[in-house]
Amino acid sequence: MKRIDAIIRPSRLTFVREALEELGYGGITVSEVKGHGKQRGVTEQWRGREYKVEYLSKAWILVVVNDADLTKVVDAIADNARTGEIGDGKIFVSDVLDVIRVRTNERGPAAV
Amino acid sequence: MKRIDAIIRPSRLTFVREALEELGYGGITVSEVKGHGKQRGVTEQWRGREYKVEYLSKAWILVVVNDADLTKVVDAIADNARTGEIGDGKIFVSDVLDVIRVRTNERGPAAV
Amino acid sequence: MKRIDAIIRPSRLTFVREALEELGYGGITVSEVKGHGKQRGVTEQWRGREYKVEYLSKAWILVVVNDADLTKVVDAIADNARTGEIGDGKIFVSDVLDVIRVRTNERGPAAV
Amino acid sequence: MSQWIRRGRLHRPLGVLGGFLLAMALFSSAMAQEPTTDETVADLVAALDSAWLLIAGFLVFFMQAGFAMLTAGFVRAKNTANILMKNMIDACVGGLAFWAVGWGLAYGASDSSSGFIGMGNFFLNDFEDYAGWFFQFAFAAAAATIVAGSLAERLKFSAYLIYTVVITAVIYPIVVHWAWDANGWLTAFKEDPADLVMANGYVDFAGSGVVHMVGGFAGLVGAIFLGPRKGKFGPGKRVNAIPGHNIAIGSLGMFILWFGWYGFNPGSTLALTGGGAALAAKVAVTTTLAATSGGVAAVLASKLITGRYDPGLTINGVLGGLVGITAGCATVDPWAAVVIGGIGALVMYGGVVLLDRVGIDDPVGAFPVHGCAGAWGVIAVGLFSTEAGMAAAGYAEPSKYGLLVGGGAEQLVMQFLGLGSIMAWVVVTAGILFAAIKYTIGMRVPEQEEDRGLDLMEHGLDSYPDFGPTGPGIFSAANGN
Amino acid sequence: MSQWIRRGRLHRPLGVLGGFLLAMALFSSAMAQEPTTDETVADLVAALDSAWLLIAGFLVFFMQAGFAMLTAGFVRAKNTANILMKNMIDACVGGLAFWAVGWGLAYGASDSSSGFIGMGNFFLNDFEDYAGWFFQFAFAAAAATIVAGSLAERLKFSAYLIYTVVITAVIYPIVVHWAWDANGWLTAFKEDPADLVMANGYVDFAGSGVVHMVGGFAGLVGAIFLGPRKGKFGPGKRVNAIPGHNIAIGSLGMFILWFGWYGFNPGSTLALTGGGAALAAKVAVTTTLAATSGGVAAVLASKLITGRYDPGLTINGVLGGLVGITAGCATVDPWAAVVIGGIGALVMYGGVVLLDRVGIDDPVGAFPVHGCAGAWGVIAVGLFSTEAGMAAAGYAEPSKYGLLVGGGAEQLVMQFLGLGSIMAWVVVTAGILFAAIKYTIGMRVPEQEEDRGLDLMEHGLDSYPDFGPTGPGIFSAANGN
Amino acid sequence: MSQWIRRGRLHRPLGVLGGFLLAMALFSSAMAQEPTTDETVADLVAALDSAWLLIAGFLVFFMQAGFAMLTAGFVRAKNTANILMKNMIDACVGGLAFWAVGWGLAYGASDSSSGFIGMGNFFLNDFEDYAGWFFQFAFAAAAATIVAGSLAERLKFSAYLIYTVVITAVIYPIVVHWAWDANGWLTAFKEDPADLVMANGYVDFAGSGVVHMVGGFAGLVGAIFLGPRKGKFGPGKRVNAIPGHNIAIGSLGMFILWFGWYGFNPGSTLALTGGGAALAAKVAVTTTLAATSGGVAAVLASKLITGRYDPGLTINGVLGGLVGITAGCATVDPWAAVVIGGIGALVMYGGVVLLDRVGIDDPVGAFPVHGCAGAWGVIAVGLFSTEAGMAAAGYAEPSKYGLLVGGGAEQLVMQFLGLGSIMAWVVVTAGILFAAIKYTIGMRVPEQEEDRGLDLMEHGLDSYPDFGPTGPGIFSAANGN
Ligand SMILES: Nc1ncnc2c1ncn2[C@@H]1O[C@H](COP(=O)(O)OP(=O)(O)O)[C@@H](O)[C@H]1O
Ligand SMILES: Nc1ncnc2c1ncn2[C@@H]1O[C@H](COP(=O)(O)OP(=O)(O)O)[C@@H](O)[C@H]1O
Ligand SMILES: Nc1ncnc2c1ncn2[C@@H]1O[C@H](COP(=O)(O)OP(=O)(O)O)[C@@H](O)[C@H]1O
Repeated sequence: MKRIDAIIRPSRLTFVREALEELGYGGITVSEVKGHGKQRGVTEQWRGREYKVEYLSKAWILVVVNDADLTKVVDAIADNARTGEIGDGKIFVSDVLDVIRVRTNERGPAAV
Repeated sequence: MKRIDAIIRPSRLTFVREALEELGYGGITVSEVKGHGKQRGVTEQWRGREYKVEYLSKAWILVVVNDADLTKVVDAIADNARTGEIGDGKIFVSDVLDVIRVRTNERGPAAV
Repeated sequence: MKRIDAIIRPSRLTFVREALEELGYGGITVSEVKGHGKQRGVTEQWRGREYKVEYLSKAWILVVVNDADLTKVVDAIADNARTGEIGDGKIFVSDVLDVIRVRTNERGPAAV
Repeated sequence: MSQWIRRGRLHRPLGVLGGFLLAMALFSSAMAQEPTTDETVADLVAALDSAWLLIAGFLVFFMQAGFAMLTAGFVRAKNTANILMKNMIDACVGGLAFWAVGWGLAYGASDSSSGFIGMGNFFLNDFEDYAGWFFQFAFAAAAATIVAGSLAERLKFSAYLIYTVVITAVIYPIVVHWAWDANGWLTAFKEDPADLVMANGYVDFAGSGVVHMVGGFAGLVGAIFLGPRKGKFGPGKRVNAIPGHNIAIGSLGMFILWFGWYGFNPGSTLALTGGGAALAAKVAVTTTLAATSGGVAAVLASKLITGRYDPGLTINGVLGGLVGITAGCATVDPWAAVVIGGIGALVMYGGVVLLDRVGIDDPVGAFPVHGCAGAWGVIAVGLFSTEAGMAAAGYAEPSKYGLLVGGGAEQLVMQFLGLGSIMAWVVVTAGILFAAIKYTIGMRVPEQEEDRGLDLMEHGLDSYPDFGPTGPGIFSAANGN
Repeated sequence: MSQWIRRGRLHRPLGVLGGFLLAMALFSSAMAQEPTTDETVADLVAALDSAWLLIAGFLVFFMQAGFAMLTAGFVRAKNTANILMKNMIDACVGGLAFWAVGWGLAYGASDSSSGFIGMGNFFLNDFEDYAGWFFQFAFAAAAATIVAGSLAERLKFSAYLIYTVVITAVIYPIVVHWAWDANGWLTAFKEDPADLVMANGYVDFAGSGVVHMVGGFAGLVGAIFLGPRKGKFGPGKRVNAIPGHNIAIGSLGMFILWFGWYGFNPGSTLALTGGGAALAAKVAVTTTLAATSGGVAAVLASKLITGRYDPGLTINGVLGGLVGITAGCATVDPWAAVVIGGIGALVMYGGVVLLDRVGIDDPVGAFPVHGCAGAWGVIAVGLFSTEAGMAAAGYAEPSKYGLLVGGGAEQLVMQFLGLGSIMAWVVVTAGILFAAIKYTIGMRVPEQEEDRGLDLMEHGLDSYPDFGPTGPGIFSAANGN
Repeated sequence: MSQWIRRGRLHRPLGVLGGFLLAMALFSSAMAQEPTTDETVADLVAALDSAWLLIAGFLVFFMQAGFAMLTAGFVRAKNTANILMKNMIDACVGGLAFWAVGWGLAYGASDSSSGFIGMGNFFLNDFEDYAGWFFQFAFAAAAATIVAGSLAERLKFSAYLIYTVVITAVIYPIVVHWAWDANGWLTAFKEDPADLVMANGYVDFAGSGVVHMVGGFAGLVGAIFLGPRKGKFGPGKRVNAIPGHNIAIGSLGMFILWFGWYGFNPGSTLALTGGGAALAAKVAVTTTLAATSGGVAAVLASKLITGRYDPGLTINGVLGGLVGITAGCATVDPWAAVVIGGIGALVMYGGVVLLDRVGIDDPVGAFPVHGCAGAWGVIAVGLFSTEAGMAAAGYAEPSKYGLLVGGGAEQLVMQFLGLGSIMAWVVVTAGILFAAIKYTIGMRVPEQEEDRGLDLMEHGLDSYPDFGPTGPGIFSAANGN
């Protein structure tokens, strides 16, 4: 089983989710995070004085999949998150030793 | 050392935390996330028009434990997070190579 | 490639980010989380009645680096996050199998 | 008189006085019907008194916004829209109910000889005292709104719709009839002093008892029938605090209420002429001093008792001071207003502690503020009212006045009679009302709805969808950023 | 008269009445120039009428706060500061434009004989009716502010600055001239009834048409030129909801508007003396009943149609009721106000559905509320106005009144004439205005700015920087925690 | 007169005028004591003037809500409850202090011959001008509240409690005595013009100097003693911006303040009769124009200088315009109000830049708004007041008027004298006050408390517990969802 952590633009989230759903991977966990990469923050101002906000809003996606599905899912995420502009984000893949479905206490690949 | 990422119902969080504390595992990091799984979102409305909110609030728990404690902790989480209804969430276990306690710079299992 | 998850004090975040930037590691993802460790929560009150807030605000940092940079980055985080008081947090290191840069679809160490 | 008015529409640049003179000239020549000085003076008196009622009524109406912000700030984010809806609909349903029935039972012309209930002028029939109706409507809406706070975060909207009609149409108006209609059995406004039930009759200048106690006790009864919010009382004797979600709008609500109170109390002179203005000015001062003293008492008490300056208690303390002075604002001296306000806040504080102890859950403290401090206000009239104050406020037997300032116990006994009657009436009728609702359509939302928040289930809404933790935030399709 | 005033400054502790008498004595001896009773009475009349205009004007001005909170609550968090800025600057730019030009075109002294446009008193030149100007300024600012809601979340600030000047300086004042100046061609205030265009002339007591329809239709035209927000209309016929970010301040806005309406409608008697007070009191009652009935109609309709008690529609329903009664508030009976308010809310609801169907995006529902319910209000005058109401409000031909209460169709036809004229004028002029802006400097912010929010791009601001998801929160350097 | 009032309570459906006539008849026959026309007229004059003071005072009081929302919106979320508490307690403690001591020093009957300080009527003893007291109380509370903004986010609550008593009890009242009491040495209200210190005396109609400068300069002195917030000034010459957490309530605060200003300035005629109404109307217009012009000047200046339309500066710009016109609102022409308001906003802007440059931290800009624009307002009187304006406002030497409109320099010199005196007094007394606090109980919260937020440490509260990042959000036990 593999864990996919993707950091993408919030505005691409809907497309990514819909693509995953079409592939049949409904299970997904998301959160808002702040990112700082090649793309830099924005300048805001308060009562005339500027200040730098170093981070931009990004959506973090966590999807755990079985090994066989890894490539398909990673590609679906990457393709739907891509705009080609700086700030598109990154996808990190790592290993998962076990998965437990809380409701049923199933374990392993069946629980994914 | 193992890392446990659990996605559970927010309303079960208190019970899970108390269970872990009884087991003696005080260290825990939590955050609010949005989840989308078998359990689907809710329909809201604004000025008479309905719209779908695809995600539900979930609590994400991160607990890093030594290998020996893994089963106990996973079971405690699963048992206390379970309601039996759709939407109870999942637990993901993966490997951790190193842990550093920032305050003391201790490393490895002692730092967990 | 390695993944570094650090849970630190929010007030140290600026220093950590600046230190990483000096080292040349601009890519970083952060989020606000709640933590519960040795350092316990605070007591608040509402209309005269006290209640316990069990969690404190912490900043979660995710940095993925190539293996060669691991020590440098971990040390930079630890050194800049440290105050010596209870509540300084922890750093978790784990393995990453693959990294994909969404914009370019680059994979592996080059994408980090 | 229509020709006088039309003048107003002629927006010619004459200057006000010039315009008036020209217009007078114009019309007098055109119509040969110039009003005499005495007619003009009578018109002025009527106009000024009427305007006072209207303006005061506007301020009292604005208290709806205050209640809305206060209660919304004191509940959790997930129930914000629900409590706001209840406040909005209170004013709406209450207005219609008071139009159709309420006024008629309070001040209806064909009074029953018993002094128990008015009858007539339903739907504003055969009726022209619009300013009076408007002012009283605003009071009725306030009484109904108070209740919503006690029942917040768990009451079904349908149950709410029913009780709010009954309170504004029946329960509250009958108390008004007793206390404020010239035919009411408790009233202090008998044409013939010999008809007074005792002493000056029940003295409650602006309604510590008539309005606030009614709302506060109805809320208490409702809260008992409804039961506490899930999680409010833990296992054993543990009492959990459930903090309000937005102290900023909560404070705003307090300030708006205080502002509106300047319509509530000074406006209750009902006239400016004939000494009304001087009385209203005094009332503005006593109202101010009681509010300030209530705030100070609460903040110091909270610091002494809890070690911190507690904002929720301070807000409620100001309101406790205001509720406390409402009955006696016209008849007590300024120094007494300071005392009454301070004690009002402490009584409120005591009420908060008491409810926790007996296991009743009143999320915004409506009973401590309106019920407890309201009762205190009614009693305070019998303790602090001065002879001169009674006379200046127009009460017929000023020789009976406050016990502590040398006026004997008779007025105090009268106040307890009024207090007891109102309390009994409200507890019994509200008890029947809430029991009837509870055992028919039910009062309480399902547990799952309470967990998830009433906003979503009853109103399909997230009150703050762009902020965590309750809403879609950046995850909404339409948010496209 | 200056000696009278100086007295006021002598803050000696004399009591008001005592002070007055002493002062009178002082000055009369010092100046040997005591005013006669008749002079004092004339001064009183002028003072009271003027004060009424001022106080009512204060309340109408305060509606700016209501519009600000309402519209801010109904947009997304990322556009909060932008819509607030538009509301603030409306009042500011509108005030200066109305001072420089607007008043002159509306009520300027040297009237064109055509009745189409006023001329004169620009920059308040040769002019002394300050109370009148102030009251009218507050109305002009309201008309301009309504527009901002329809164009929210995508309009460039520079485009906004231009249109708001034109509306307050030209488009709105000319309608005022037609309908409310004694020389206007539509007006009901002709000195000689024979000059009336038809029946009583166009009857619009407080401006359902003159103010609300102008704002609502200008907003509609603007929204058409501007196009919908990104994401509002999906592929195919799909309509997305874009929920407002803060229902608490949205409700507050509604309450403030309702409160301000008590200046808007009752204040439109323009005087208290000569029967104005009684009329104002009646207007306060009809206004109240229409608002309450609008709220109830909307909440019930939303429950029936959507299954839930919809807060957004309830808020707009109250406002629809208020807008609906604004034209007829002085001439219809209370029961009719209940009907008009309820229908006003339903008309508003219909407008919301209609806009969605035809693909026009009006984020806060300004057109449904002000345009649709405003038009309904104008028509309702011709349906429900009573003969006694027409007479009491000072209209010259009370024999022509509401169709449904037996007054024949003539006034109704007149109302349609007024309605059509205003609508045509606004649609044409606003069309030219927005077209001119669109094809020169452009109306719409770039797509990327719309995505990211106008707050950041136009104002460099995050409206809620300490909360997610739009701001730095704990990640700001200066936050140091 | 009590019989007149009781009538008001007889809520019989007679219609207002009918009721009045009937009541008059009733009482006259019953009591054989009908007031003469002259008595009725005198009563009307007193009632109207008194009502004006009350209503204006209500509006001024409501400015407390404006200050609360403005300052709360301009600080960080973690200090919201703290600044709100300071605003609430200001009104409370200030009210008691002004009751006990303040009024007595300002207007107390037994004046010292020096004109420096009043004496008497402490605790409202031997005193009946309740309307006057109430109006002045509202001003005193405003002066105290201004200070809180400058000291936000780092001042200990106990230190705050002490200074607010001293300001409302002593520092502010003595300035009032100088400038507004008939015996004050600076006053323009001498009975005998020969007693005036110079020209018309110090002309400050509604208090640009007396109220705003006092608050603004006391805040400045406090901010210097207190030092900047942690993180405000970076290493070297770096100045950090610390954005306010809620621009929506900040804007609301501005609107409420503007609304309240219509009590502050027009209410300062202190009477409606004897020409007061016409003067009040003019004041409403100049106040409006200055506010609008201030807003426009600020938004354009910010666009020119920073490239963006800055909301924070716009809000402060409107306020700068209002503060600027406050002294001269009665004596300058409308066009001059436009100029004064615009410059007031620019002066405010300059003040913001200046404070940053010299390293003083004033989180909400209280000194730029109230101190700088206040001083400008005092000076503007000597530049723009017209002869007719001076006369109409009742000043005794209208031949001395504004330098730029041909009145010579004498009044301007007088204004500088007033300005300098007030400034010197405030700087010295506030300096002593804050030094005394600093070196005894201390002014500043511990660094850790400043980091974590004053809400938690002083008040045990999270102002927004259901939203990140400061609160428990979904993690609270009682939240059970
Ligand atoms: N090495 C990294 N570790 C963790 N997060 C990263 C890393 N690199 C990038 N990110 C995340 O990805 C986001 C996009 O990165 P950025 O460099 O701006 O994108 P791009 O690669 O498309 O230019 C960042 O805001 C950050 O949240
Ligand atoms: N494969 C997955 N990867 C990441 N998160 C998941 C995955 N499957 C489920 N989740 C998370 O778990 C939550 C509960 O899943 P759901 O399928 O509704 O529960 P259940 O398995 O009890 O029916 C989801 O909302 C989501 O946040
Ligand atoms: N085993 C763990 N698993 C996950 N998070 C942890 C663990 N231990 C500590 N943390 C996180 O680190 C934070 C700091 O821990 P704490 O024990 O208070 O610090 P310290 O080790 O410096 O005393 C906690 O609030 C929690 O968020």
